[in-house]
Amino acid sequence: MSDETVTTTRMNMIQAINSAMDVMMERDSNVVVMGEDVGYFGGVFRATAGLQAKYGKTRAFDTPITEIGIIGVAIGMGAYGLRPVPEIQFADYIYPALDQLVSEAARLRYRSAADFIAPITVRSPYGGGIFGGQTHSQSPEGIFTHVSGIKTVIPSTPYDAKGLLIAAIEDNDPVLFLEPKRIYNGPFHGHYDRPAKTWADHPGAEVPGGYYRVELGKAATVRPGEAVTILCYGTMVHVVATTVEELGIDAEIIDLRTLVPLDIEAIEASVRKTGRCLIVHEATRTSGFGAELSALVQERCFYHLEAPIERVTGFDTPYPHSLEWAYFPGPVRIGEALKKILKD
Amino acid sequence: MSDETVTTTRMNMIQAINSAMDVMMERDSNVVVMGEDVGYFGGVFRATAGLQAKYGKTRAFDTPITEIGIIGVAIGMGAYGLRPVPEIQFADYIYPALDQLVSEAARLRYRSAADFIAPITVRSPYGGGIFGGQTHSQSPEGIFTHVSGIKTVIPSTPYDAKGLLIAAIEDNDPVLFLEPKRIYNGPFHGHYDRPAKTWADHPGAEVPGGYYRVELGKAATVRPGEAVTILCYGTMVHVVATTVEELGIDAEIIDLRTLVPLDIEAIEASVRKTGRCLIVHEATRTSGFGAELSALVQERCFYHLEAPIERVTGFDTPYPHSLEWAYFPGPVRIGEALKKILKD
Amino acid sequence: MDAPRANLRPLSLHVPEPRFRPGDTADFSDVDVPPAGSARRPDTAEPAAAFRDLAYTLVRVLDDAGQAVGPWNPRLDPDALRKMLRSMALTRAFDERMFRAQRQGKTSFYMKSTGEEAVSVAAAMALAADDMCFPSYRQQGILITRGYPLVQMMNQIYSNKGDPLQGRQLPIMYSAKAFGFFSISGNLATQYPQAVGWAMASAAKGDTRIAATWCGEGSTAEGDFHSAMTFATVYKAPVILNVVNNQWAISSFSGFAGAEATTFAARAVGYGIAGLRVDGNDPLAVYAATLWAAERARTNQGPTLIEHFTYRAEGHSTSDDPTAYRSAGEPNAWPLGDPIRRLKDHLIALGEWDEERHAAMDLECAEEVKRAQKEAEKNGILGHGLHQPFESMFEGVFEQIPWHLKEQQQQMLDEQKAAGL
Amino acid sequence: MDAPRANLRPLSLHVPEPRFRPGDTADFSDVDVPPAGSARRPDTAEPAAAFRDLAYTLVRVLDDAGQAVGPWNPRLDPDALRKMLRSMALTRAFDERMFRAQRQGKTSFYMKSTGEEAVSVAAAMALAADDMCFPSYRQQGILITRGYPLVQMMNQIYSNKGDPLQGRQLPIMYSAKAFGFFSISGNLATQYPQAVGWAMASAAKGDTRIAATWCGEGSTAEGDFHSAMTFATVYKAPVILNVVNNQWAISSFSGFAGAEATTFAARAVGYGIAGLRVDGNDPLAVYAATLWAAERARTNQGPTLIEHFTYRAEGHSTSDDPTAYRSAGEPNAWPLGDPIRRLKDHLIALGEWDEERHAAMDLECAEEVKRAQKEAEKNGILGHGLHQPFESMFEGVFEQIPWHLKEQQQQMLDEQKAAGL
Ligand SMILES: Cc1ncc(C[n+]2csc(CCOP(=O)(O)OP(=O)(O)O)c2C)c(N)n1
Ligand SMILES: Cc1ncc(C[n+]2csc(CCOP(=O)(O)OP(=O)(O)O)c2C)c(N)n1
Ligand SMILES: [Mg+2]
Ligand SMILES: [Mg+2]
Repeated sequence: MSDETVTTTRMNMIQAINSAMDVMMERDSNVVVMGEDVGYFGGVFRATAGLQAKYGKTRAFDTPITEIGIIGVAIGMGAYGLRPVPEIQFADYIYPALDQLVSEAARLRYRSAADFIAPITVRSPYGGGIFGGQTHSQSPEGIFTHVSGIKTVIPSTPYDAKGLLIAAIEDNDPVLFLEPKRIYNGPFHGHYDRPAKTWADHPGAEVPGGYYRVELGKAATVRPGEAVTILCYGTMVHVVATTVEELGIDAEIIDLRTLVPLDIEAIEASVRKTGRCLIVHEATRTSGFGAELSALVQERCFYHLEAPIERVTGFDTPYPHSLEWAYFPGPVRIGEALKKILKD
Repeated sequence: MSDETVTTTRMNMIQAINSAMDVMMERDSNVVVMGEDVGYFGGVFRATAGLQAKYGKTRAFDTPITEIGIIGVAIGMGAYGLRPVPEIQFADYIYPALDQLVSEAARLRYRSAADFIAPITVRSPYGGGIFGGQTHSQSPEGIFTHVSGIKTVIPSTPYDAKGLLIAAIEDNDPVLFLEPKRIYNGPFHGHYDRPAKTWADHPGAEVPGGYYRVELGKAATVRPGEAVTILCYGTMVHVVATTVEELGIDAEIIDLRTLVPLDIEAIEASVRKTGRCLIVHEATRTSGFGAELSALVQERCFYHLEAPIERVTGFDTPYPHSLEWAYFPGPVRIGEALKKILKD
Repeated sequence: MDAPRANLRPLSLHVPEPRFRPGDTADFSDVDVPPAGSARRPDTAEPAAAFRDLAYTLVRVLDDAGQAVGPWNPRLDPDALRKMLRSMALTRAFDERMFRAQRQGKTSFYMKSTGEEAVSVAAAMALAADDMCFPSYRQQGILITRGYPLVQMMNQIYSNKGDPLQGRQLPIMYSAKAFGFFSISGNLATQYPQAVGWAMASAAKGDTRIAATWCGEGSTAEGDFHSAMTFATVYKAPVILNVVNNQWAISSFSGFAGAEATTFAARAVGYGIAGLRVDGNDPLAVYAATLWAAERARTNQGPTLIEHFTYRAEGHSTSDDPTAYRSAGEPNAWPLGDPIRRLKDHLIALGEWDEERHAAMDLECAEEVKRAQKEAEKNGILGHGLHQPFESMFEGVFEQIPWHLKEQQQQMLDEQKAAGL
Repeated sequence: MDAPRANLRPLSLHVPEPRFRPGDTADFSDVDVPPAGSARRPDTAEPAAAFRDLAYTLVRVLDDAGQAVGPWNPRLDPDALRKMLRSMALTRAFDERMFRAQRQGKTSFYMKSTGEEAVSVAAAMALAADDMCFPSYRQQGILITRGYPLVQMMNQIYSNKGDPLQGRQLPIMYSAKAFGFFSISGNLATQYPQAVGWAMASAAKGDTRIAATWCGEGSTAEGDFHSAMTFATVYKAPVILNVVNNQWAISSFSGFAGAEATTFAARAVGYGIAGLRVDGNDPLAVYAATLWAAERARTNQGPTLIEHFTYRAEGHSTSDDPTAYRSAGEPNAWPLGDPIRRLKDHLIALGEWDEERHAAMDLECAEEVKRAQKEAEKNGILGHGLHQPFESMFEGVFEQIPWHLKEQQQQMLDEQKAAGL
């Protein structure tokens, strides 16, 4: 680690993400940020606040409201030699841009034999727990993990968010950087009826001021344990950690951080040790990324498994508004699943 | 079965699909077909041939080249009371319409509490094996199975194609009807270097002339067996059947036919019996529908499994042009996987 | 054969900037406002190519003295004018109350239409009751004009036991088929091609009903807008395509949707569609333009795009604070005035209204809203227990509940039990 | 207050229909073809709003007598004209040969640009060599004009060992960054916003290079087209947006893209963008229009949309038989003639060319193509073994091969071994 990373500050996740872009825009004049409301106003979640004032309108700018255009234009800018960091205001609004992401960004290197590349980092807040209803709550990561040629990254702490975002921006492949908006302001314990926590006393909120990287493709062991492996990411890391603590279970909690490419070694090593595995995500269940994790663990650790791998996920319905907390895979559902896994 | 279904004709899959639309347009004046080149010309694969001449331009028509528009307009027509059957010329071109499918068609019933529904059936040829390169070969079904509120149907014979398409058109929910274009003209054995087969002597090509349904959500047992369960759909049903026959393996081959809702009973019953399971699809591996199948089987048949569930799939690369046959999950790869599963 | 490159000046990128930011004094005196009555009114049988100029002016009926003038004057009778006025006033009262309800923590979200009431109310009056509307989230005035019960709107906003949408949708995302009001989507502009499809279906069936749709000027940038325009022009769909140009899209001014280069009505010209640019704060102009467009649609002349030139007088939603990005003085400096005020002045000028009746009406509207609120709150407010039954979450994803949703439903019920709920 | 509904006539749906179908005699005599030289040529510094009329005429330079006339005459010297002629002839010879190669089973697919050679060749000559082109699949003329080796094009078409794209792409989906030619996509119109983004980046960096992009008239219906136009107008991007209106989109005539209602150049008007409608079979008009648009772009005047009014003289691709849906006589009846023929006549009229030299040039082009083909076939043809190494399939998905692709690569190699390959 270089000198500039020595001083750390306490940041929430928004500040850490903002700092990542600030650091990269400072270091590399090819880095530009763009998206609906990201310029003057600094983003509806304030993630790009101050960047236009600091780097000018041609490096941090508002865009028309067309996600096709935001991604399509970013790809063109990337082909020119820039490193665009487009924001999609909510992950629920990424679908109009899907063709540009899937057919273009993800395949440009391959189809042109690296004649052209798409070094873009698409940032987007995702996930529920904020009473956002069907169109401000979705977790579409599973779809992108099915697409060859795109990396999918999801941080769970301010420290990781900054380091991963810097690594993503420096990456020469397209990266989808999904930000768990429920934990922008604090790690969520999963209890909707208890006071929210801030990042004030979380170790993951100590963030170096300057440049540092958290490498893509490496999971983090949030808590070592022997009884069961829990695979999770984003908001659910904190919900899982709370649940495990409350139930006093000696679980090994693995925060995947990058879904593609996945840290398969960390997963295998853990499941071989514990012999049990729970997968937790907020996205709808069927064909969610949990299915892939389950298949992989089963394929690679079959003879070590002592109980069926379980999945705790969002239900296969649109994200409901008023029943949000019945939908959300919270401590009760996770606890029930853990009990089942540990039963015998 | 009613009288009109008694006389059967030998049809290839295109003819069967055409017949399904013909029958439904005859029976229900609200059924309309639409899409790029589907009107006068009758579709680039000729699936809608003759329908405009028979039912007129307002019931079978060409559209502008905008998949957003094709699906968006179909949703509006459905809200009016029609039963639109839009065609997306190749499944590779469905991504521009994804938002209309995911955020609109799939959620309209739910979000409006059934005030409005989207009884549309989106037909689209999919899959490879025709030297179509990256953008005429993809199998995107996995993405749609992750979306709550949409059904995904894939036939493997002309008989099923017609009966399932009729059931899909009659369904009051949006259905994605993916047509395995490699087997439009004949069941593909998987050997690219041997002469192609036609539907001439396949029992599944005996198709009743009139109205009949193959219910959505019901799998078909293509071949009963004891040694291993093979889950597959579309083109792969025939490749699997050929391989199993060539290797002389007593496999139970299940043709899923509908991916959502899935015939879980048929799957469970079979795997409990055989204790082994192979999943085969052409789509890319990571987060493909095979992952969900693997997870489900593992969750529900864990204590019956004698070997790890295996997946044989397309590789996690864009569909390559010249190396198509190395990419395609053919008899060799399926055979290797079967040997592995049956090893001990 | 390359073009000469020597001495080429470097390119520069133009990034639009609104004229006023926080701290600036808003001054719209140079906004081009053609006099009321100055725009011509073509016959509805004329082809669109014959009146492209209407995309670059403003159809206005009410002049500064409160008189209705010119060829677009719809000559409504005073009762109709008073109904229009009351619907607008009721919409504003409703907005005020529900905004406050959100601030009081009774629900998660609200969006006002303050200053834009004419766009929805006057249009709704010009349409037939069974014409189908495909609105965005800022046309609550349509429902109110058509007499949809305020209590039902509030039940939806509260996501309570009485919510006709069963608590599934974000507040204000109404759906009311019986009132010709299509289910509102959170995704911008998706309703545009749907409206065109509905209109095409109506035409294909030989029906007489037409469709109308609305989106904001910011939303016109979406691909859905373009696909709708293309389908509409190709099939001459009987549809009215409204663009509500309220100058702002959250924090982005209309320049980011292309307003620096031309009008939004000009989009119509690009497709060979009839285009009108209308003073959106002039209820009579909105009414007349809508009626004209409806007549074109009903006589198979095809679609009309209407740009309503108006102003978003308040924040984008309860999540927004506009003083962070625009001059606080803008709403008052806006040159086209307030639509309610303008219609009121007109009625007074006609001798059909006065300040006292107006004050009484305002009070009546406030009371009506309050009564409805009381009624609605009996069914519960968001997050206070009086929600739809838990199991309803799994209903309506499909017409029939498939096995996997049944299993999940059971799991959820078990879980609620385990949690002691 | 509902509009009156009594006695309303039923609506009807208009579904476009081309004028000629198989069996009909094509007669284009009523197509409006303004005389060569009649369109005015505004100064490139004029704002787009000052010349909307140019979206509704045709910029033409070559008249029926082979003379170059009017304000758009680019006054090219004879050498340049001959280079232009030869590039078009070479493109046509290449198309002929490769079409035949596909029919001979040497590859899977091919697409000709017959009749539309001017659109790509003349434009390429008007651009600087380092301007970036974002083409559709029918602008092979750009590569040929810029001197990209024919052998490389053929290697790509054959997906052989020498294929610069390693056999990964469908034939004709070239990519050649060094020649300012962006990777062609199979998905229509996706290159449009990409071109705008490239141009915006160039402007943001103070570069002098501009971008140009092409799509068919059918493809203008895609949402990508609209997003590109919107970004282009908002940021005044230095980009030339070409719409190749060759009248057909596979089996659908231009009416399904909106041609019944207005021109495609009019789309530009809708966004306040400069729009030109050009005789696409007139190489000098295409050249002059492109040069003019390039000058606007390079002087920060922003984007220009050029509609090239032309005709797809052959089938859509090797998979298509146009006699199934259009009159066989259409290509010959097309009123704007053949671009090669027209430039040839012009050169002859100038006294700078003759039939013998033309015949010699044609022969030379055919020979050049034949030589290249021989060379390329040494590297193999599709499906005959001389492909890229199997393991290359897993390279280039990402910059580095991740573990799961390495595993799959190994699995594939094992499988090839098991299969005895
Ligand atoms: C597809 C999509 N992208 C982005 C958003 C986020 N968003 C919600 S409202 C809005 C601004 C819309 O502005 P405008 O169309 O002008 O309508 P107004 O709010 O002014 O009525 C944005 C960007 C969304 N809802 N859907
Ligand atoms: C997104 C998408 N939708 C559909 C297609 C299938 N398709 C390929 S070419 C074509 C017609 C395009 O016509 P046009 O834009 O006029 O170009 P032209 O072929 O005439 O040059 C269609 C529909 C596609 N490639 N991509
Ligand atoms: Mg707005
Ligand atoms: Mg065309």
